[in-house]
Amino acid sequence: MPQYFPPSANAFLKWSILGGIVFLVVLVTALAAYARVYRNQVNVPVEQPVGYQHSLHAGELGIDCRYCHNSVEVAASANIPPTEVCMTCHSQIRVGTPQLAGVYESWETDQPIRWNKVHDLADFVYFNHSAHINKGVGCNDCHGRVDRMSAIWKAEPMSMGWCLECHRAPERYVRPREEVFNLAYERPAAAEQLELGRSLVQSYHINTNKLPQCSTCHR
Amino acid sequence: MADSRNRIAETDRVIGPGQTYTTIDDTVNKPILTSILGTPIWWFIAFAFGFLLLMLYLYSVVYLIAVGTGVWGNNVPAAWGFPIINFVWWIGIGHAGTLISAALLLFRQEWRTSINRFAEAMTLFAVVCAGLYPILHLGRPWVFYWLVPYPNTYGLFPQFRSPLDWDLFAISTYASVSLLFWFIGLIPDLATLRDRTENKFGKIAYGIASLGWRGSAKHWQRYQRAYLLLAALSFPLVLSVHSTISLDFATSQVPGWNNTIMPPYFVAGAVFAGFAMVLILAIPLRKAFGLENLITMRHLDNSAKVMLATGLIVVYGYVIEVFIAWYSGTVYEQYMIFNRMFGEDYWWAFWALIFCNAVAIQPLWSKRVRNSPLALFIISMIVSVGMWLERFVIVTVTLTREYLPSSWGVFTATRWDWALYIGSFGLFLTLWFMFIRFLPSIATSEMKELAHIHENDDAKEVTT
Amino acid sequence: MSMQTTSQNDKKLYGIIAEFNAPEEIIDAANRAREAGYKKMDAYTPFPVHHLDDALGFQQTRLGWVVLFAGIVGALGGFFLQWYANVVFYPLNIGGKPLNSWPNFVVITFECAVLFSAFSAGLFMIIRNGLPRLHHPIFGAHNFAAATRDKFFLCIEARDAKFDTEQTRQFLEQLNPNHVSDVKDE
Amino acid sequence: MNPQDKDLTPQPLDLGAVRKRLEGSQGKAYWRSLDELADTEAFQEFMHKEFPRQAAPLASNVNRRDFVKLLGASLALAGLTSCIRPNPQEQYTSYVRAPEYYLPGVPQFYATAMSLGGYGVGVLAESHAGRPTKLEGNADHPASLGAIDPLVSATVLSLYDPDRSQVVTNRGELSDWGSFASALSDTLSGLDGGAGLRILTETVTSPTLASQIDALLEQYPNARWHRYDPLHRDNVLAGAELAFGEAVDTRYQFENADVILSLGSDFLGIGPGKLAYTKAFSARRRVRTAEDSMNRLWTAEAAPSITGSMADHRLALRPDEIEGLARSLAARLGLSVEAGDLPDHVSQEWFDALAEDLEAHRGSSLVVAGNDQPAIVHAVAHALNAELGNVGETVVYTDPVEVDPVSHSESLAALVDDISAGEVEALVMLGGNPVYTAPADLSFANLLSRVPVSVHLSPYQDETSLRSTWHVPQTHDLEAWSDVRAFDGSASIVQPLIAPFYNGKSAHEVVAALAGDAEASSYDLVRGYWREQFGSDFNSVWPQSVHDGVVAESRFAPRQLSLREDALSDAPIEATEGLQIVFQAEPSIYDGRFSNNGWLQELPNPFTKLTWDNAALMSAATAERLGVRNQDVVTLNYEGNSVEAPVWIQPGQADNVVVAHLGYGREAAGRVGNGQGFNAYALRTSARPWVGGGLELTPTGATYPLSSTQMHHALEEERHIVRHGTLEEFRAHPDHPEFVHPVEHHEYDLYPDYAYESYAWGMVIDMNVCTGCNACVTACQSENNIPIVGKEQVAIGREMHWIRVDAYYGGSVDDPEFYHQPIACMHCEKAPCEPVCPVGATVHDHEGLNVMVYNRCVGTRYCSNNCPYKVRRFNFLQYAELEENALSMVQNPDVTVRSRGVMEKCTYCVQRISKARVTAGNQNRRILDGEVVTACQAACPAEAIVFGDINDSGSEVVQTKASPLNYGILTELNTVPRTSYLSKLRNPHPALASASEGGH
Repeated sequence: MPQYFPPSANAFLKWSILGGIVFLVVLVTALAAYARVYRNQVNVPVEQPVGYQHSLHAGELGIDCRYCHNSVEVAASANIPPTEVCMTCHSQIRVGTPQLAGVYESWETDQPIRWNKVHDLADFVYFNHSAHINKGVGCNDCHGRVDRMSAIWKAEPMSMGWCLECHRAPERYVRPREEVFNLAYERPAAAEQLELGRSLVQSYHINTNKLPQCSTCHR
Repeated sequence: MADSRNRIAETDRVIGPGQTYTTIDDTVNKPILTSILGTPIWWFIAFAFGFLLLMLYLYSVVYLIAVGTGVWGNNVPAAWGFPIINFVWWIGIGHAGTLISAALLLFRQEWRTSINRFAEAMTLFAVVCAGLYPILHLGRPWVFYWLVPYPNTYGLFPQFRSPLDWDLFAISTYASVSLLFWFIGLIPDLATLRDRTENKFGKIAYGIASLGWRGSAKHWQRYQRAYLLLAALSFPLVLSVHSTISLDFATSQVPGWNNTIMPPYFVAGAVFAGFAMVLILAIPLRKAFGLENLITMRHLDNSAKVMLATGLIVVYGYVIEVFIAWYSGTVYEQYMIFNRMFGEDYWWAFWALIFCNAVAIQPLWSKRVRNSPLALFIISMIVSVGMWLERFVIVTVTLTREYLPSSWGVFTATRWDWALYIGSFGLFLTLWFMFIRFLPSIATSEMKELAHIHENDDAKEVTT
Repeated sequence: MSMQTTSQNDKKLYGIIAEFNAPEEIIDAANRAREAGYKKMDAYTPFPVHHLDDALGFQQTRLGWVVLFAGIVGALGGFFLQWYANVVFYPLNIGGKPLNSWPNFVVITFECAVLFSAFSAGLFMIIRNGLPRLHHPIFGAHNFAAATRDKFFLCIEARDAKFDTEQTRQFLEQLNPNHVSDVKDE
Repeated sequence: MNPQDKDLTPQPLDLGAVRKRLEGSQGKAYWRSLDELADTEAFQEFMHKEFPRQAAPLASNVNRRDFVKLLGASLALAGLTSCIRPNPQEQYTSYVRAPEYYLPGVPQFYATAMSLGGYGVGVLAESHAGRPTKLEGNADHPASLGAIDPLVSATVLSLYDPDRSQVVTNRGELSDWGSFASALSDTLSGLDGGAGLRILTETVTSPTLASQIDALLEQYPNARWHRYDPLHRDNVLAGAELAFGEAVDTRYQFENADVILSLGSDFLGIGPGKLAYTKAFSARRRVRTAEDSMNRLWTAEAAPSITGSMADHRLALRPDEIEGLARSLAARLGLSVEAGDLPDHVSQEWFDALAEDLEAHRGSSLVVAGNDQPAIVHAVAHALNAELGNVGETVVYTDPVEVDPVSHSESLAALVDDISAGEVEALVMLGGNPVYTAPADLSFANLLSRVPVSVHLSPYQDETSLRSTWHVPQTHDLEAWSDVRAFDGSASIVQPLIAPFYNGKSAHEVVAALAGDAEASSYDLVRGYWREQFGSDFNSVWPQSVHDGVVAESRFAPRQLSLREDALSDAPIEATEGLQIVFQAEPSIYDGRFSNNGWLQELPNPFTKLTWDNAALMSAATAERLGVRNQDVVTLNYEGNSVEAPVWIQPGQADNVVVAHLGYGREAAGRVGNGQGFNAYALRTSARPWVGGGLELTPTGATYPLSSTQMHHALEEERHIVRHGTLEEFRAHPDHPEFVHPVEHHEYDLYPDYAYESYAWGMVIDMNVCTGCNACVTACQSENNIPIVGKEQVAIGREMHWIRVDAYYGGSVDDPEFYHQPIACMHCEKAPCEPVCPVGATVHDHEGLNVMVYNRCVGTRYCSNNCPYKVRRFNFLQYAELEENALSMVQNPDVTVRSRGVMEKCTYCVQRISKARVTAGNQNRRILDGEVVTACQAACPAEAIVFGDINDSGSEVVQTKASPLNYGILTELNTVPRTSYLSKLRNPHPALASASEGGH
C-alpha cells in the first residue's frame, strides 16, 4: 500500500499547529495593546483652532491653572475659559499676532471658539473636579506636566481600570491641598507617601469605602 | 442464517445476524464513500429544507440585533420568553448523546454502541442551537463576552454568583468536552475512511482528521483508557449541566421557580427529551441507510424503556411540585399552581403538557408498541412538544403571576419569537445532514469489536 | 505474493510485518513472539483486541494520574479565580451576601475541574501516541490498509535487539500468517 | 392577527357572581378590575389570546447605520471594533462673554409661575446652561408651597415640542410679524372706533394684560372683549350671585376643618388651589401615633375623583341626587329651601350621621361644592357654611381673582350671535382653541369662517388656527415676560428662562400691536405696569418680586358678606331624565391643551389607569344593564350630536351616569396627540356644559383596544400588600395595630448583615395621605429622563415609569374603597436582583443604594424576574432620544440617557445624593437631614414621601419609620426593603363605623 503523505507532512503539520497557536496568542495581545493605546489616544497631541500654548502660559509665565479654569475648585467642570478671559490680557499684549486670530475673530463675531476635547470621558461617567481638588488630587496626577505641553495631549489612558488604581488606594496618590496646583510636585518615595497619604486620607475625610463604589462615578 | 434469526429474538440483538467486519464497514461507510452524484436525492431535498430554515434563522437574528429585544413578546413581568424556553429545550435534547455514550459505556451496556455516534452528534448540534440563545437573548448581544473572565480596562470580573455565569461555564465545558469525546471516538473510523475512500481529497481530509491513526496496540491501549476516563468525566458533567440550568430557576425568588426538586427533575426531563429525539432521528436514519442490522429493534426497545422511565420521573416531578405548593402553606406558591392549572391565561398549556408527557407515554408499557418504529416515532414527537410546553409553563406562565397583583401581566409571542425558534431547526438540520453525509453515523471500530464478541451467537443456543 | 519493488530494496528496513485474519491469531502470535524474546514489536488491529497489550508485554499507562492531577489543578484554579475576583480584586456588596460566599462558587469550580481533566485525558492520549503523524513507515506495508478494516498485523521492528532479518522472517512465517513482508523506512 | 381582533373582548360581566365572590371572601378583599373579579369566560378569553399580537417595534429604529453596525455585532465583532475605534472627536464651546454667576455644569434655579386655566402656580425652573430641564414647586408661592402637579411639571416638555408652530401664517401661507402688524393696523383703521373688533380670551388674571385690554377698549370704545374657557367657573359665579348678589371667590382653609363635606367637588384633584388645599388637607390627616387626630371627609360625587378616593364616607350619586342631598341637608339644618325627598341612594342613617357630624363641628366644619355643580348647590354650600359659622374659620370670601368675571358661556354665545349677525369684522383670539372647545350647539367652527379677519395666537397650528385668517405662534410661559395671579389673588411675575424657541409672541405683544405698538416687548409692558404699581420703591420691590416668584402682600384680603334673604328659596328643582352624561376635564390632558405632551398622554389615569385614550366611563351595573363591556365601541347620542367612544367600566361610579373626559379626539394637536381618544366637546352644549340627561347609547358592535397600565385581575386576600384600618382600630392597639401585620425578618438569615457606617438612605411613603395624584410620576419622569414608549408598547406591558401608583379597590363593586400605593424600587438591603446579574451591573453601594450601572448592563433581564416588586424597567427598544434635537434638550444632563437593551429603575435620585455629597465633602461636613430631596418627594403636595438617612436617629425618616403604622411590603421574603409604608387609615363616623367595615 502506498503512503498518502510524504515524510515532510509530519513536520509540516506539527509546525503549522504550533504556529497557529502562537499566531493566535500574538494576535490577541497585539489587538489588546493597540486597543488600549490607540483608542485612548494617550500622548497624541490634539489640534486646536487656536494655537494656545500651555507651556508658555502655565510654564514660562507661570499663570495659575485657576486663572482660566476658574470653576475647578467648586464645580464638576473645570471650565474652558470664555473668550473674554483671553482678552483680559490680549487686548493689550501681543495684539494682532496671527496665532491669536481665532481669539479676536471670536471676540468680534461673538462666536465661541470651538475647542477640540482632549479629555473626553464617556457620557455615563460623572467626574467632578472640585471633589478631587479638595481632597488633594493634583492636576498633574491625571493631566501630566501640562506646563510642558505646547499642544495638549492625554497623559493617562483615563480608562476605568486606571481610575480605580487611585480609587482603590487613594493613600498612594493624594498630596497636601496646598500642593494640588503644583505641577512640579513629586510624590515622596513609596513608604513615606503611604504614611503621608494615610494621614491625608484621615484629615480630608476621604471615604475609602465610597471610592470604589459604582455610584461614585455612574448614575 | 434464517433459522438462527428465529433462535435469537430480534429485540435481544445488539447486532444483526451475519455481520462481519467487512459488512459493517461497507454498510456504514457506503453513503459516505459514494460520489456526490451518487448521493440519494432525498438527502439533497432534506438538506435544502434545513438550509432554508437556517436562512430564516439568520434573517431573524440580524433583524433582532438591528431592532432590539422588543421584537419579541417579552415584557415586564414576563422578562424571559421564547429564547429561554428554547434554550432549555435544546439543551435538554442535547443530553441523550453524551449520556448514552458515557453512562452506558460505564455500565457496560453494549447496546449503546451502534447509537452513540449519531446521538453524540445530535448532542453537539443541539448544544450549538441552545448555546446561541442566551447570547441572542441579551439586550446587548454584542457584549456577551462580559460574562467571560478576561483581563480588561474596566478592572472588572463577571459576577460569579449569578447562575447565568454558571450556565456559561457549564455549557461551554459541556460543549467542548462532548466535542472532544466525539472526536476521539471518531479517530479510528476516520482512519478507516482514509483507507477506504478512493477520492484523493477525501484521503487527505480524512487522513489529516484521523491524525495518522494506525491502530497500533499501544495506541489502542492509551486510547481505550482515555476514552473510559472521558466517559467517567462526562457522566457527572451531563448531570451537572441541566442541574446548573435548573439553578437559574431554583436559586431565584420566583414562586414556582425556587424549588429544590428542580435539578433532578430537570435532568430527568432532559434525558426524556433526549431519548425522544434519538428515536426521532434513529428511526428514519436506519431506514434511509439500511442500518436495520446495526441499529436493531433492541436499540429502539431500550430507548423506549428509558423514555418511559424518565418520563415517569418527570411526572413524579409534577406531582411533587403540586404537593410542595400545598405543603408550603404560602399563598404565592399555592396561587402559582392554581394559576398553572386553572389560570385563565394558560391552563391549556399545562393540561397539554400533562397529556404529552404523562399520558402519551403510557402505551410504551406494551412490547408491541415498543416494537413498532412508527408508534415510537409518533410518541417521541409528542414528547418533544410536551417538553417544550413544560418549559413554556415553567418560564413564562410562572412569570406572569408573581407577588404583586399590580404587576401581573400577559405574554404573547410575536412572529419573531416563532421565526427564531423554527429557524433554529434549520441550524440543527443543516449540521445533521452534513454529518450523516460525510461522517460515519455509527462507530465502526466499536461495532467490529461487538461483532467479534457476538460472532458465535448464531452458532450457539441462546435462551434469554 | 510479495510486492516489494526494487525501489524499496535499497531503503533501510523498519521491520517485518505479518498479516493475520482473526484477533485470536494475533494474540497467539504476539504471545509467541514475546516468548521468543522480541520486545520492540507492535500489533495493528481494526479494533482494540483484549489482552493484546499484555500479549505484547506493554505495561499500563499512567494516564489516570495525569487526569487526576489536572482535575485538582482545575478545581483549585476555578475556585481561586472566583475568590480572588470577589474578595481581593473588587469586593462589592452583592445582595448582602458575604464576599466569599463559597456556596455560590461550587458550580464553576466543578466545571473547571471537569474541563481540565477531560482535556488532559484527550491531549495526553494524542500526544503520547505521537499523533498527529501523517507519515509512518508502517503505512507502506503490504496491504496495510486492511489494518483499519478486517486484518490484524504484527510487526517486529528492526531496532529490536534480537532482530535478524532472516530469522525474524522465518519466525513470523511459522505463525502461518496470510503473508509476511518487509516494512521499509524512508 | 392584531389587537383589534374580536378575541380581545371580554363577554358581559356576571355581576351577581362578582358580588357572591366578594361576600364569600373572608377578611379584606382587594381586586384590580371587574373582569378579573367576575372572572368571566370572556375575560379568560381576553387574557387567553394564545399568541395573537405582533410586536410593533418602532419602525424608524432600523436605519442604515444601526443595521450595518449591528450586522457587525451579529458577527460578534462589534465588541472588538468598539474597543479599538477611538471615540469621535467632540468639541467644547465656551461663552465669548460668560453670564455672571455662571458655572459650567451647575444648574441655576429661577422663580417664575406657570399659568393653568388662567391661574398661576409658582415654580422654580431648573436651567442647565440656559436650557430649562425641570420645574419644581416654589415654596414661597401660595398656590405651590413647594409642590407641583403633573400638568405643570410636564409643561417643560411642551416648551421643546417640535410640533409647536414656528411662524406667523396668513391663510396657511408663511408670513411674518411685520406684515401681520401692518395688516392688523389696516384692518383696525377701517373700523369706526373699533366697531366689529372682538377680542376672545380665556380666563384672564394677568394684571398687565387686563390693563392693556382696558386701555385698548378705551382706544376702541366700540370693540368688545369676550371670554371663553372650556373649564369655566360660570356655576361658581352664579352660585355666588345667588347667595350674595355679587360675584366673589371662595377660598377654603382646610387646616381649620375637622369635618368636610364635598358636594361633587374634587378640591384635591382639580382647580387652581389644589396643591395648597392638598397640603392643608393632608396636614390634618397625617397620623404617626394613636394620639394624632384626623379630619373626616364626606363626599358625594358622580365619578371617582382624587378627593372621593380619600373620603371616609363616600356616596356615588347622580348629579341630580347630589343637588337633592344638598337641598335636604340645607332643609335639615333649618334653611328655607325647596327640598325634595332624600335621594334613594342616600340612606337615612348616613344622612343623619352627616348632619349630626356637621352640627357637632360648628366653626370647624366645611361644605365644598364642585365647579360643575349647579348654582343652587353652591348657594347651599355658602348658606350651610354661614349657618355652621364656618365663614372666617374654614372658608373666606374674596374679590374674584379673574379680571372682570363674566359668564363664559354667555360671553361666547353673545360673540357667536354677533358673528352670525355679521357684526364682527375682526376677531382676535388670544390663546384658547374655541373651534375645538366651543359647545357643539354654537357651531363656532363654521361661523369663524364668516369673520373677515380672524387672528389666533396659539402655541400650535391647532383646529382654530387652521380656520383663522392669521395664526401667530404663542410663547411658552418659560419664553416671555408676563404676570399672573394665583387662586388667592397673589400676583407673580413670570420671567422667561429662554429666548422664544420658536419665534413666539406673547399675548401682551399682540395686544400692544392691536394698540398700534407692534415693537413693544413683553418685558417693557410687564415692567411698565408694575412700575406704576410699585411706584417709588420699584427698583427694590421689582427685583425682589421676580426673585421670590411672588409679589409680596398681593394676596386678596377676605371680605365680609351677608347672605341674601331668599338666597335658596327662588331656585326650583329641575328634574333630569334618563341616562346622564357628565363632562369632566381629563386628569392628565386637562381641556386638551396638553394633547401633544407625551408625558401626559402616557400618564395613567388615577383610576382607570388608561393611557393615550379617554373612554365612556360607566358603572358596572350600568354596563350590565346596557349590555356593553370594556372596549366595546358605542355611539353616544346627545342633544342631536353623536360620537363613537369605547366603553370602560369604572367601579365606584354612580349608576346611570356616563362620564366623558374632555380633551381627546384632537385633529390638529400634533404628531403625539392627533387621533387619540374621542372628542367629548362634540356632545357638549352651552346650556348644559357639565351635566345633562337624555343620553342615548347604542353599541356599534366594533371594539377598540385601550391601553391600561394595570390590566390586572387578582382577588388579593392574604398578601398584605395594602394594610389599612380605622383610626379607632389603631387607638385600640396603639403599639401594634392588628391590621398592620408586622412581619419580622432576619431571624432565619444565613449570612451576617452588612454594616452601613456612613449614610443609609431610606424612604417612607405615607399611604394615609397619598391622594394618587401622579405628581411623583411626572416629576420622576422629568428628573430622570424617562422616555415614553407609546400606546402599543404600554399595551404589551413595557411602560417605563420608575415610580407607579398602584390602585387597589376594596370592598363592594358598587361602593368600593380606593387605595393608592406608589411603588418604586425598594432598595432592598438583600436585593434579590443583585446576585443573579452575571456582570455585576446592579450591586449595592456602601450607603445601601441598589445601584444600576447602565453601561455595564448586558440585558439578561434576570434581575427583573427576581424582583418581587417588579419595579425594574427594560429598554426593549430604543425609547430614549439619543439624537441631538429639540426634544433631547429637555434631558437632565446629570442623569445618563439609557440606550436600548439595558435595565433601569428608581435610583433614589442618586444624582441628587451625589450632588449633596460633593457639596458637603468640599465643605468637610456631613450631609444634613433634608438636604437630599428626591424628585418624587419634592413634587408631592401631600408630603406623603419622606426620604433621608436611616442612620441618623434625628432624621425625619427615622422618626416616621418609628410609627406603629410602618410596614414593609413582602418583608417575609427577607428582602429588607429600605422603602417602607405607613398603613392607610380611615376615620369613619362612629355611627357608621360598622358600615364602613361592611365592604370587607
